[in-house]
Amino acid sequence: MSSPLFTRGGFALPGTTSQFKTGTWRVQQPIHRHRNAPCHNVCPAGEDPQAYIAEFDAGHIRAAWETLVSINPLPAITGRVCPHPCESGCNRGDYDAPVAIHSIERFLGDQAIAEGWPYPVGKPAADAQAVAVVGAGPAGLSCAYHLLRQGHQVTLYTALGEAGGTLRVIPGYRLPDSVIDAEVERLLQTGIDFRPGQRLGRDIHLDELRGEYAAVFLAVGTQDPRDWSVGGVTPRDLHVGLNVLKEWMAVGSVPQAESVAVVGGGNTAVDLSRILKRAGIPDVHIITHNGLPGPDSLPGDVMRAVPREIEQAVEEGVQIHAHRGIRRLLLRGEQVVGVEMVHMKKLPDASGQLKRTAFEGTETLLHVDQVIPAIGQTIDPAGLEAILNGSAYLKVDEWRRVEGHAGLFAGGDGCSRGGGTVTSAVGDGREAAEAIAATLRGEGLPGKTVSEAIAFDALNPHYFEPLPRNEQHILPVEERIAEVETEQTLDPAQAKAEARRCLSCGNCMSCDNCWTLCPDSAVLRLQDKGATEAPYRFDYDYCKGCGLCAYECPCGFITMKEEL
Amino acid sequence: MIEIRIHGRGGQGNVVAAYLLATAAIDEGRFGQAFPAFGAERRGAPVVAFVRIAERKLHRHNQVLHPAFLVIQDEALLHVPGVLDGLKPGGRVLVNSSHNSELLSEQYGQQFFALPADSLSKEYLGRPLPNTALLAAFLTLTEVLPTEALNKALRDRFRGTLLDNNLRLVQEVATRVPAGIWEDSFHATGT
Amino acid sequence: MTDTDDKALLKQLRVEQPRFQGIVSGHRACLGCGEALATRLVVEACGPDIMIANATGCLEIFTTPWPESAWRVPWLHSLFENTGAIAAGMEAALKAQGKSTKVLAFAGDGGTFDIGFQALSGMLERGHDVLYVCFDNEAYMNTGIQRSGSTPHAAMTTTSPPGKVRMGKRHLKKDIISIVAAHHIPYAATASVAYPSDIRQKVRRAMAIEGPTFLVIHSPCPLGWGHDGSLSIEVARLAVTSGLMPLIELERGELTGAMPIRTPHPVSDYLKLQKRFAHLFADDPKAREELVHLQALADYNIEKFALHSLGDDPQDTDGADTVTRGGMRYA
Amino acid sequence: MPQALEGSQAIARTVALCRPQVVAAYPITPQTHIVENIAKLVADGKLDCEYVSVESEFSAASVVLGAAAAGSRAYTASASQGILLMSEVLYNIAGMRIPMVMTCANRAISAPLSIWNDQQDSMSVRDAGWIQLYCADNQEAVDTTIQAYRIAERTELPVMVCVDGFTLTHTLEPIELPGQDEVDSFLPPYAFARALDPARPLSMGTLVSPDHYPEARHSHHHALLKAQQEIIDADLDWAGVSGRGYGGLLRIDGGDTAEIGILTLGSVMGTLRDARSEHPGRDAVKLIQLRSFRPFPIEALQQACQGLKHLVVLERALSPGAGGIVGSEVRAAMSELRDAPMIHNYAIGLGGRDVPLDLYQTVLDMVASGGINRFSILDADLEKLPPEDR
Repeated sequence: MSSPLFTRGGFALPGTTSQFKTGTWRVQQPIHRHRNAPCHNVCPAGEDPQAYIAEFDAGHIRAAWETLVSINPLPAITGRVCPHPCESGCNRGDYDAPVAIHSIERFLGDQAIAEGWPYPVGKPAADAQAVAVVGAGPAGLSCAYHLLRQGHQVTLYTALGEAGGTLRVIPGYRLPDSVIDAEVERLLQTGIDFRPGQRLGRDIHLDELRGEYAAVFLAVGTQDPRDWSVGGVTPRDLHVGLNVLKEWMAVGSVPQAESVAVVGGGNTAVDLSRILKRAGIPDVHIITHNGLPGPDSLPGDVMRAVPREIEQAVEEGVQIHAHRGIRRLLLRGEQVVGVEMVHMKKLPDASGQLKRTAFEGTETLLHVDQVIPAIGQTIDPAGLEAILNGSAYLKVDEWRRVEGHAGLFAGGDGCSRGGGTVTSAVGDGREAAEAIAATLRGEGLPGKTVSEAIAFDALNPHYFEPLPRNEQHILPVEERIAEVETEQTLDPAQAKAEARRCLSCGNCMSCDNCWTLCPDSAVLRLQDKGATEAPYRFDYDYCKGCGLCAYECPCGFITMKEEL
Repeated sequence: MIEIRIHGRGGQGNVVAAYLLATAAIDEGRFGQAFPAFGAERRGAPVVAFVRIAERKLHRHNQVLHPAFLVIQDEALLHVPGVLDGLKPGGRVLVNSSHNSELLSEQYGQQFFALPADSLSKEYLGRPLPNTALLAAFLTLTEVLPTEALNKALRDRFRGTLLDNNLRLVQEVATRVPAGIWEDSFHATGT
Repeated sequence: MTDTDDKALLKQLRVEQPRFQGIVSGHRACLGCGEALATRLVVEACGPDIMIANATGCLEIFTTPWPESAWRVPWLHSLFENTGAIAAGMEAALKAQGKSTKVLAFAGDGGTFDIGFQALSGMLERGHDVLYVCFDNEAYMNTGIQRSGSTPHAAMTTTSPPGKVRMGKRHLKKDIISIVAAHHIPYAATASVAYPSDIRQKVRRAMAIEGPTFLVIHSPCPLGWGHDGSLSIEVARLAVTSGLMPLIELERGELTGAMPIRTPHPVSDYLKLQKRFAHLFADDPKAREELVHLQALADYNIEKFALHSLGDDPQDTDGADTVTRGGMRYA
Repeated sequence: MPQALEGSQAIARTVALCRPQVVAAYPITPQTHIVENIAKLVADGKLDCEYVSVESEFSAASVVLGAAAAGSRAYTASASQGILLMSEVLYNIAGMRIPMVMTCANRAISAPLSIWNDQQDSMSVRDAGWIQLYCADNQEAVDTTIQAYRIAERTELPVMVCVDGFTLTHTLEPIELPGQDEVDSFLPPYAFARALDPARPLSMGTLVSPDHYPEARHSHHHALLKAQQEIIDADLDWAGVSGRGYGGLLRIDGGDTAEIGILTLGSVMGTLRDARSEHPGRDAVKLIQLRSFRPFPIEALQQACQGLKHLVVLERALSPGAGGIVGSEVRAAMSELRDAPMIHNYAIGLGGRDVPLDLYQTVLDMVASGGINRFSILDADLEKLPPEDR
């Protein structure tokens, strides 16, 4: 190489250091690495709230909804009824308060309803393989939709006269029928062959379905109340929770009483107790083994109802006796006049398993006219006898395959591995659809390993400002009557403001921080700034690998990788 | 060539006097050179300046060691050692003094001409600035240059009332001082 | 995409960056250099119609290894101690030529607080239309980390080493901003590389003023301060949030702005990240005393400039660097 | 028609005729009237330039550096301690090859403190890489200043015009000041090819590694050597305009018959010239005025000294512990001649000591007395020293 000619006085031409590649100095390199947000990892439906909130924050509402419904086709519904574990997982909880993900989800669902946005799914090919889905509750609907997205023809059966399944027994103050109708009907218009009034074991038969369809997904739910007694004693005139709810929703009546004890800590118990209050019963109690949700609760020892529902029930006057078990029914003849309760708690045993323990000497009496158990239901075995084989639920593996029955899949309530929530049912349906599609294509089943969610420590919270959480408007107690919806959808400004609170955990938020802070101008910005794709390139010709960008990335999206 | 040494005090316009004299010579088409004896003196201290007037260009830049004329702006300087040193034989001394020229000549053993330049300058300029009066007297006594040459040099340097007063002072001195009485000495001492 | 296509894309991208690139890649600054970053931010905010006089120092060395130069604006390095005068000469020349190009002077703390102080003072006094930017990394880094007038109290340098009887630098950091502001210039400010938007705002404010303006930017030196290059911003930020490096603005000598501190950090949070203060964490009463002393200096600043944020101010130490999705972090 | 002008005034007016755009100066002790006169010209609206009253000589040099680099014709003047204070900048200006002109009103260097004339100041920065031109009288200072701008701008080298302080700067003499049109015809507007300009943003003052530093020095050295022709041309061309020439690198009085040469720089030459012209044996003596000390005109000197038996070098500075500065260089230059003259080297007129007319005879006597006079301070009276310091 010839040596450059010396310039008079030693001047240099502009911008010529660019011929010197400082990238050779580097021993570690920054890379963009998408990491799961905790909200994503804990969502039973498999939603990635970070992804759709990013779209929304970037101003693309419809794209946000489409991202959302690419996983969960029922956001208006789950946005209302889901206990939102996403928010418990949200890293923003470590900063000020979690992002109100469920409110954003609901807002997007409602927006789609209002705008009539069609679901992002095409018609299946005429010769596509057909799959039958039995049951049109959240699991069935989700599975049918995702099968369609996978290119299959789908026939959706339900014993009921309309789609919705268990959604239809959620009281209207929480989930109005109009919302179910609006979301479910649009979903059914996507090309699902919907056949109502087809009861398994009566109108349709599993064997025939298995013969007719390439695969069958069972999402039959649970209808039979669990047996309930206290020391073998069952009161006469026993009303069962779910039935009381159904009756109220069908004809608007409830059992006559002055005081009622509802037994159970799930949503049915809470819904029922609030219905009883709305029906005019002055004195309504909930007795539950579990504790009220609180910061110190053990995960397995908390009432399963949605915390905000519990809170609202208390506001409405429902008295909750948490960590109480029923020792004895107080009877006058066969008529219940009260219960004897005892303090109890779940404590870890030697193996670490939580185990219920009652404490001697803590017994108290509660005088009530009625005791209504709301402790859950089991599967109706009609038409499934051959595969249940006496079991109370369908045994499935992690791909929702019914064990021992090729081509048969199941999800939602009534299965092993059931999450017991609408959202987990939606997730079951999607996972089953993916497994069915893979199986029918003759491919391997989808992987189930989930990468670890990014922790709060991996973010750089300095770049965020504390912002108040946008709460949905809740009706004052005196206005909470009958079926009027208790909580209102966020208005657009609130929803946008709430989306802005997202810390974009593990994903680029195009904030320009790396571009701004690189001392070597080795971060290049692309002209088109996407909302979800990082619009930056590392210029490894010059990057010296100092790691400043990684340390200062607010979202933990940049990591340093050792280079050899 | 004639060489002149001018003695004064800082602030009395000693260098200006030398410059005026050389300027007058140059304006007359002669060669003139003037320069101070360089010192770090402050106002009031005795200072010295030199003038050379010649018919052709001089290249030298040495100090004047043997002047033909001394111009002394302050009588008191006569008591400063060395003021009269180096005067050429037959050289003349013009001094700002109200004393009698003959008495001074007798006292110092040199030929003196005393001009009461302080009182004259007070009268015409409003303050004792003896240099213009002494230059006018020098030119009148020696006739080395016409006094008009001095007037021209003054016009180059001063403006307005100050100039007018100086010009009137030159005229006044020219009438008081005998013209040409030092012309001989100029020729006697010239090179 | 093929390798060639990718190279072509990169090449195009480098040219098309949506900001003014007055200083380009390939300069020889250390990893995580605060001064390189601060310089880029300043030049970016100025735009192309400028001319720079640069003092001797790291910046000069790492940007102009002949025959290369990182600069894309006219730039001249003369000596260590005359940057104010060089800039003054440039400004006088441009004025004589009737040009409006703005002259900038760049110098480190040594070239500003110490050896170049006289030229700076003269430039300020004569009212030259020059923006003088001091990149303050608190020691002579180019020559091997020797103590300067800007080195903070108790810091270790090669000429203020701690030992049995000494705890690093015995003297205080020179209050340059007050001295500069005492020249009654229209605008003088302190800034920190941890707050790029603040730097941009201050540069633009200064650029809009005809007359001498002064900006000192606290710029960590990973080598001289003994911290990892990835921590340069974190360290700079803690200097501000601890109160040791108050970000203030003075107009005609009067305090007109100060970035409030939302949550003052203890100075030890700042000090413990840097090896130059490691001796202060030894089990030694002198070390403990100096730690308390430094905390007292920070508290003094907080009190003197009333730096305590009243509520969450979007311009305070927590608000001023807030990012948003898709947000160009321009002021 | 010549005008009666003090040296400083004449130089100031000449500088103004060269249309400088930026002038910077500091009143170091001692300072001349040059910059005061320029300031007055600016104040009176007679010169349109930026006059920067800096806070030190160091900044004076720096301001003109910045100004010249930024595309303006620049000027400063200094002397003595001022030259030493700005010496770092002087090296810097020259190394960056920035053209400009400064006047050095030569004076002694402290300590002991002396405010009077000698040439120790400019001699101390002889290696700064500037062109140094020494003037014998004020007319030459005027003409050389104009030539200096053309030389500087054509060679991209700075030029120091050395004028004896007090001896010339404070002396009023008849001066022919050229007309503005004459100067304009000789000196085109300043156009510096490497001027700082946002439209062509060069970087100046870079770090040069050992790979190129020797080449940089070679280039600078040869630029000065080549500048000899520019100095000659400028003198000839300006003579064409003004009618006054100074011999280019050297000015020689006397012809080939001379056996004794006397070489000096600055105003001493004028005094010698008068002395020689008044001396009966003038044809035996040749006077050589070294106008250009840097570049040092070796060939021209060798030619001028051909045939001399003795060469007396008189200078107003010294390198203590070595001897004469100019003398050493002349001696080295003569060493290449086959019949080299014997060199006699004296310092004279240090710290303002008057250099009298009879110096001429004194040196002739010294030569006639035989023996080697390697170096001494000719006018030092050793009786004034305690015996142990003689």
